[in-house]
Amino acid sequence: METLLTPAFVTALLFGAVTAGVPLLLAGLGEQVSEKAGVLNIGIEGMMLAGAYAGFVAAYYSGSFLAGFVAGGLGGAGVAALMALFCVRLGMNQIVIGIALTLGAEGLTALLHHFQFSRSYPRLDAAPALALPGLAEIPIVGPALFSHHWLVYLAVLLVPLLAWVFRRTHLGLNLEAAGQMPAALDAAGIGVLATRTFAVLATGFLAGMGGAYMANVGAGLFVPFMTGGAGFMGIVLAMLARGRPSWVLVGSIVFGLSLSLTTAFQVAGVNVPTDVVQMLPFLMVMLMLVLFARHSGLPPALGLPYVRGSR
Amino acid sequence: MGKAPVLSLRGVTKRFPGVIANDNISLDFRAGEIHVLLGENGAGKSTLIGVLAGMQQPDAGEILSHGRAVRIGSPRESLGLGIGTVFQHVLLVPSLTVLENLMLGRGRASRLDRAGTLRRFHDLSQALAVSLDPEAKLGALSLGQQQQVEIMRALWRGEGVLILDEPTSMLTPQGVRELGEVMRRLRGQGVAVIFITHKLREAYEFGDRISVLRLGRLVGQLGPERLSAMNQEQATDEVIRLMFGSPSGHQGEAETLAGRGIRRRAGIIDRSGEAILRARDLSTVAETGECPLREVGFDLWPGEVLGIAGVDGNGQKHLAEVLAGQRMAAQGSIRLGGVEIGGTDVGARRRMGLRYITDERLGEGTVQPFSVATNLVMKEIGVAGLWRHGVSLWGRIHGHARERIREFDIRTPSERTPVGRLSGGNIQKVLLARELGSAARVVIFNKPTYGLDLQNTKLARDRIREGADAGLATVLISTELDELIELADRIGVMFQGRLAGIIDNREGVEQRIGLLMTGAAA
Amino acid sequence: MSRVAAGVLRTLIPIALALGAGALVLLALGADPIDYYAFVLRRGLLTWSGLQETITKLAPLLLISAGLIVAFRAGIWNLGVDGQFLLAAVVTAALGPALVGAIGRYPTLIVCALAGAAVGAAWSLLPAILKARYGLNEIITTLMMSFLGTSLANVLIKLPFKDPATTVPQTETLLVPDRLPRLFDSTIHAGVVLAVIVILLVHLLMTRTAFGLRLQVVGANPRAAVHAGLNVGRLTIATFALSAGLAGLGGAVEILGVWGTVRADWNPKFGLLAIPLVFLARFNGIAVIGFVFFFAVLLIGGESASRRMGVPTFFILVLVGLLLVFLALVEYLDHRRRERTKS
Amino acid sequence: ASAAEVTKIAVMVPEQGTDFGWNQQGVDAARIVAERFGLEFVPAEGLGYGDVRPTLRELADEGASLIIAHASGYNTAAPEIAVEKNVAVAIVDAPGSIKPGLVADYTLSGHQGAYLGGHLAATMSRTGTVGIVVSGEPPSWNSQSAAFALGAKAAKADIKIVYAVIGPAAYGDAAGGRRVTEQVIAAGADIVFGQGNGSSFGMIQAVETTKAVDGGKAWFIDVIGDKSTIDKGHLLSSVLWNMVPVYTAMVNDLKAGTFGTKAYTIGLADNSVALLKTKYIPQDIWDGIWGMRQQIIDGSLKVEEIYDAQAVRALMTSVSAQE
Ligand SMILES: Nc1ncnc2c1ncn2[C@@H]1O[C@H](COP(=O)(O)OP(=O)(O)OP(=O)(O)O)[C@@H](O)[C@H]1O
Ligand SMILES: Nc1ncnc2c1ncn2[C@@H]1O[C@H](COP(=O)(O)OP(=O)(O)OP(=O)(O)O)[C@@H](O)[C@H]1O
Ligand SMILES: [Mg+2]
Ligand SMILES: [Mg+2]
Repeated sequence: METLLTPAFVTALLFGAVTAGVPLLLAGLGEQVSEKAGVLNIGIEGMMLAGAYAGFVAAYYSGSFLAGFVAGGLGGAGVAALMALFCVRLGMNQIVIGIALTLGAEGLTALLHHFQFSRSYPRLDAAPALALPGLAEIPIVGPALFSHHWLVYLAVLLVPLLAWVFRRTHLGLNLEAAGQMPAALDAAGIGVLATRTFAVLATGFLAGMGGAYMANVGAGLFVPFMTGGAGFMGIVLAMLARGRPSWVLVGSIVFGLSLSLTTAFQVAGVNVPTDVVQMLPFLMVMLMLVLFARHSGLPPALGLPYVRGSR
Repeated sequence: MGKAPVLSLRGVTKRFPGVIANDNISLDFRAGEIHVLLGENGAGKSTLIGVLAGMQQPDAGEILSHGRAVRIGSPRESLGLGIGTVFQHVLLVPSLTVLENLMLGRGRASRLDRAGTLRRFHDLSQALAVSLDPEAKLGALSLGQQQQVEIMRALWRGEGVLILDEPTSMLTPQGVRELGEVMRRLRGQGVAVIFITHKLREAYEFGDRISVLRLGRLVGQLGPERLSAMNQEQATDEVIRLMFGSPSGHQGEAETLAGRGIRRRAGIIDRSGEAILRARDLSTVAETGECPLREVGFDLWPGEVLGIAGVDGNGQKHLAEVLAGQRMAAQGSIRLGGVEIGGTDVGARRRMGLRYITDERLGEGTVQPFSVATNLVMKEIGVAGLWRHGVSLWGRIHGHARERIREFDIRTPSERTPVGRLSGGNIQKVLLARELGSAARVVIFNKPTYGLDLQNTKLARDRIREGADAGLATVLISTELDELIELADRIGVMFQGRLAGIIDNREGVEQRIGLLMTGAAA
Repeated sequence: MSRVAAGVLRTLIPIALALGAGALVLLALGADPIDYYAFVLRRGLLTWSGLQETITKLAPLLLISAGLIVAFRAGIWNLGVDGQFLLAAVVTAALGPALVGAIGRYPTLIVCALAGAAVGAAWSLLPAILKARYGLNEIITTLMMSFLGTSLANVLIKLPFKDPATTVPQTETLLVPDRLPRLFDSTIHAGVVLAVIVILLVHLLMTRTAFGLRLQVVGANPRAAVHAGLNVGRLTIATFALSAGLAGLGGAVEILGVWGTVRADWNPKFGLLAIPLVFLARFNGIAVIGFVFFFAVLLIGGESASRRMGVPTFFILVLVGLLLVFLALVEYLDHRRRERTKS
Repeated sequence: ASAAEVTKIAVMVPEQGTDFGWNQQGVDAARIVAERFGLEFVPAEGLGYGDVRPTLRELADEGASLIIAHASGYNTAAPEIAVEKNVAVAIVDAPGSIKPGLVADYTLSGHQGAYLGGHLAATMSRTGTVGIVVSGEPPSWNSQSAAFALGAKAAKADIKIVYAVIGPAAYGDAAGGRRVTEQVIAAGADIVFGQGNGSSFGMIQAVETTKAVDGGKAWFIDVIGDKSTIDKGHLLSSVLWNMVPVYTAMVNDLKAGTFGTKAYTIGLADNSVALLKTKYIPQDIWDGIWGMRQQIIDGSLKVEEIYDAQAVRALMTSVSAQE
């Protein structure tokens, strides 16, 4: 039986874990930016889906993956713009709007797909892989981790970059203040609304890229509802990470691996329902929460609209 | 007087639902002049500041900067006009360090310039004669220190106008003196200082010009020449006349309002009986940025007022909370009327007649969006009379509220008004009305007159005195020495969590307390 | 009177706008909006047969909403109702058929309803304790528990509770005659009445009792609650139990009234609709009934209309999304108006 | 049950009838039958997996003579409504609940075809390993997975069979379908038997973009529908289902008053199950398969039916454990 667990297979498992993890990573990092700035972005699922659709359409007709990802980011940012308008500028309820945008995006993309593609189901070619010289030669791990589409490396580089932005730049301070004490940011002369708008748009762009990656690299095509809750996973990851990008990375790796683990178990002939394996990551996280439960340190202003000079 | 105004208000009006906070106000602020704004709670001082700082948009009127009409649409535009503001309520980010708070707003997306900021930080620390750890998390600092950071930030760009909204309310006498020095120095450098306070002594001491607001209107001004012509007494009388429109017939009132001729409580305390409240080596564990209690103990007899002096942040908060039952002591015992209550909760202690009037009126004292009526019964939800079998009798609850509002003269549109809409003084009256009921035996006051205007301060102090005269045992925590001297029978000093020597409130007590406060004789 | 009229108007205008936006989409799909909406109304509201379906749909949504009202008013964001609902449903479906033979119809119904509520409450225990003891944010924990609950429900259905009689992974079935009684000769089951009563009771509980007021204080300002001597920890746990218990009851009622069984991978995700509606109703139980009814009409009618006009059912999602946005807009404008006038 | 006049048939499917699979085949077949008998035809698509009683009742009220509830998820609700509304319904995967005149069951299983598919795969596999990827584990797919494994086994005793489920409720998880398929190919499979609605397009994508471990081309064997119109040269075959005979029989039985007395099935005999012949299948191999088809039809070769997920997995394990 173990003969099935060949190097090639292990490589594929790790490779798959990465492809499954990257959308979560992008969504989680994106959500983290919004949450830092005090916006609970429940609409991220819709942003991913919009990104997936826009990204696929662009990549399919232009034949360029780059175009696909840019379009995906813009698609996500488009939905985010609505979120920013309603929730940041007007201060409407973030949970209602978030859910509304998600439902709307699900329906709209499904409709568009229905009339555009449901007879032909067009598919992209394999995404070009960028093999990192040297690293990619390492047996098993090399091809699994260091021979991916460039967006994967970009997503991973985003982790230290964001960490740096959060801790070393004015933008980072502004975001932190917008979530911790918006009035203080305002008093310091930085527009809270603009800061949050910026954050939400950034979230939408990242989530959209995540969706586009899922469609163009992960699946190679678009089907309705294909994000299947990845956005909500992103929200959970962002909250668990408590503002630390590196934890989002860890989280998405764990979930990616657990998906591959499901397959590994089955191929290894371990006879358990997939649902059981699916529960593992959540069980792990809950366990960690129970063991190391401390204040989850969410921004005090999270979810609250800011109105200058109101009592 | 040749100085041209750097900043002027022309017929500025600002309305809020139910109130006209600023009513057609015209004022000039001149370079090198300390301009004091006086007025009751709710007179509209902070609103006026909000307008200048770009936090509030006036409904009518215009603002002139160096004679040029300007629109201050946002705080940034205010800063752009060289206006630095220290708001009444600290506006800093607790989760950031001092340095980071100072860097806030100095850029958009660029890199942080720690080195440069640190240099300026040290310069200003010198100028302001303060010593702060730039890397300390702001949330870990005492309110006084946080305010120093605010002032530093307001002065960062060497602003032309510096606005200080009740900066002295949480400073020690020493701190107030230092702040005065700073203001004078800035005046010397040609800064126009706008200084809001409720303390007439400070107004007279530091002010070159005093403007008085009343019910949103500008009711009078004492220019430099008139002010310098008057002695403190005349000035205060004049100000009080303006503030309360009380004809100089009520000299007595004026005197007490001005805090002159303080009558010490003549209450002769009978200490032969058993103390009603006995605290023995109470200690607590501190979270970050708090000062714990260290073996605090005292006795308190009925009708006695025990004053607790000390610089803010020396354990007063923990003491109050431990006594009230909001915080469990790590060790020690508390006996109320001979019964050990160390293990009981707030409710039980309240039922036994222990009351606590917190200094955090908004933070924990009230639920701002809830009505005055609800806040008045917040500590006895479910009591018979207002509830039957757990069912709320809203009719009675509102009736009860109307009584209290009348009795304590709470200024509110109605008992259904959200308490957050009331001015500081009236919120405090709500707390007093809630705590000083019939069944009270021991009352703990924490900074009861903090932020209150003269009238409300007088009202609060009268309540405390009356209570004590009626046999209430009172613990009075305050950073204001004259308040303690006016009300307390004995005064103890908190220093670094310890309660240093409790002494009788006699002549010359000031010096000894002053020493104890700095830990000298501790 | 005129205030009522104004209020109605303020709600109707945005609904009209939302339907207008939807109409544009319909035109793009080559369908006649008038016909579509006419079908929606006829099926969802104007025909007795359709109305029965609409009303039947209220039961689970109202019970979940009731649970949400309790939590939200206490400032606790229980976003895990779907997991609580699902687990309760599975346990009910497993218990019902097993019991009915032994103890008869009505005892079974009662036991199952209670069991469902208990299961729902139990599933919120961990988040409740983590919140009460360590102040751990419940949005994360309840979401996690919801994911967990969904998977666990499947495992239960596929392993211990699987009906051996069928190849389909589902529990045994509680037969129609053993389910909740139906009202008169309609297809509406008694659970709907229960749901309406429950949500009204919850409304009274929160607005007219000491317990409700305590919860609201905790919700509005936990520090004030501590200052007032309320046992925040215990109240928090009580809130979770009540909230999740009601969601669980919703699951039980849906099974006892409609399904009789649960199939693997079934997850109606009622929470996704109930949560926004409860917000739109500003946690007011009576208003929630109105909103839920409105959307039930939309779901029942929309499905029929889509079928009749050959519009893909995806369109209903778009319509729901649009309506939520525009209703949120009313809520917002109305809120602003109150802010301006209230004093 | 007495003879009834049949005027109108309705078919209910959970997703849009454009998936080249379960939903599309069901709707198309019903349409064909309706036309053949000159009946009014009502398709109800995209109903999802929630409560379909409202739709069932409405269709009954509209006077449908027969409602085909084409999803195993509907097989509890439909019989209930059949009794409530006294309307004839057809359900899948619940032979136990047939009722004369009211409820007929048609358990769709292409296991016979899948057996042939497994044979084809095993004989054509270069790597000696074939894969099975499913998006979920409904009975009809389980039986095909099992039959495929048995067929492969019969063709090559030492064949390795890699079985993988994408995840719970992953019907639309295209990315998951592709990921898992790629992993199965990496595990050595050069021919993948894939079952899944939306996700099966991800599987095809994987086969199209991944090389088998021997560096050669990977193949896909599809189920239910015929995707050759959108094939890019990797579709080896498909276990085709044709519900027309079943639905035809139902209508006839309805007219004859014998509806609900028997359970309908699809099979090789009447070509309602067939293996798709593509140009990639060498003639000699195809001939062998054709012969085997005869044996199955005349009963000399029995194909075991296994519907339970656990049993299927057990089978896979044992199958691959034997080497
Ligand atoms: N081009 C940019 N790159 C990075 N961050 C930006 C950029 N533009 C704006 N931001 C961020 O957005 C926030 C708001 O910027 P800014 O203060 O200019 O808005 P504003 O004009 O004051 O807003 P408003 O007009 O709403 O008051 C800041 O935190 C800044 O970091
Ligand atoms: N944001 C607001 N919304 C509603 N009413 C307000 C608001 N801000 C101030 N008010 C009201 O305007 C009036 C003036 O308030 P303001 O804070 O300016 O008084 P103040 O002179 O600063 O009082 P204090 O000495 O207590 O600080 C008060 O009646 C207050 O209730
Ligand atoms: Mg601006
Ligand atoms: Mg003020």
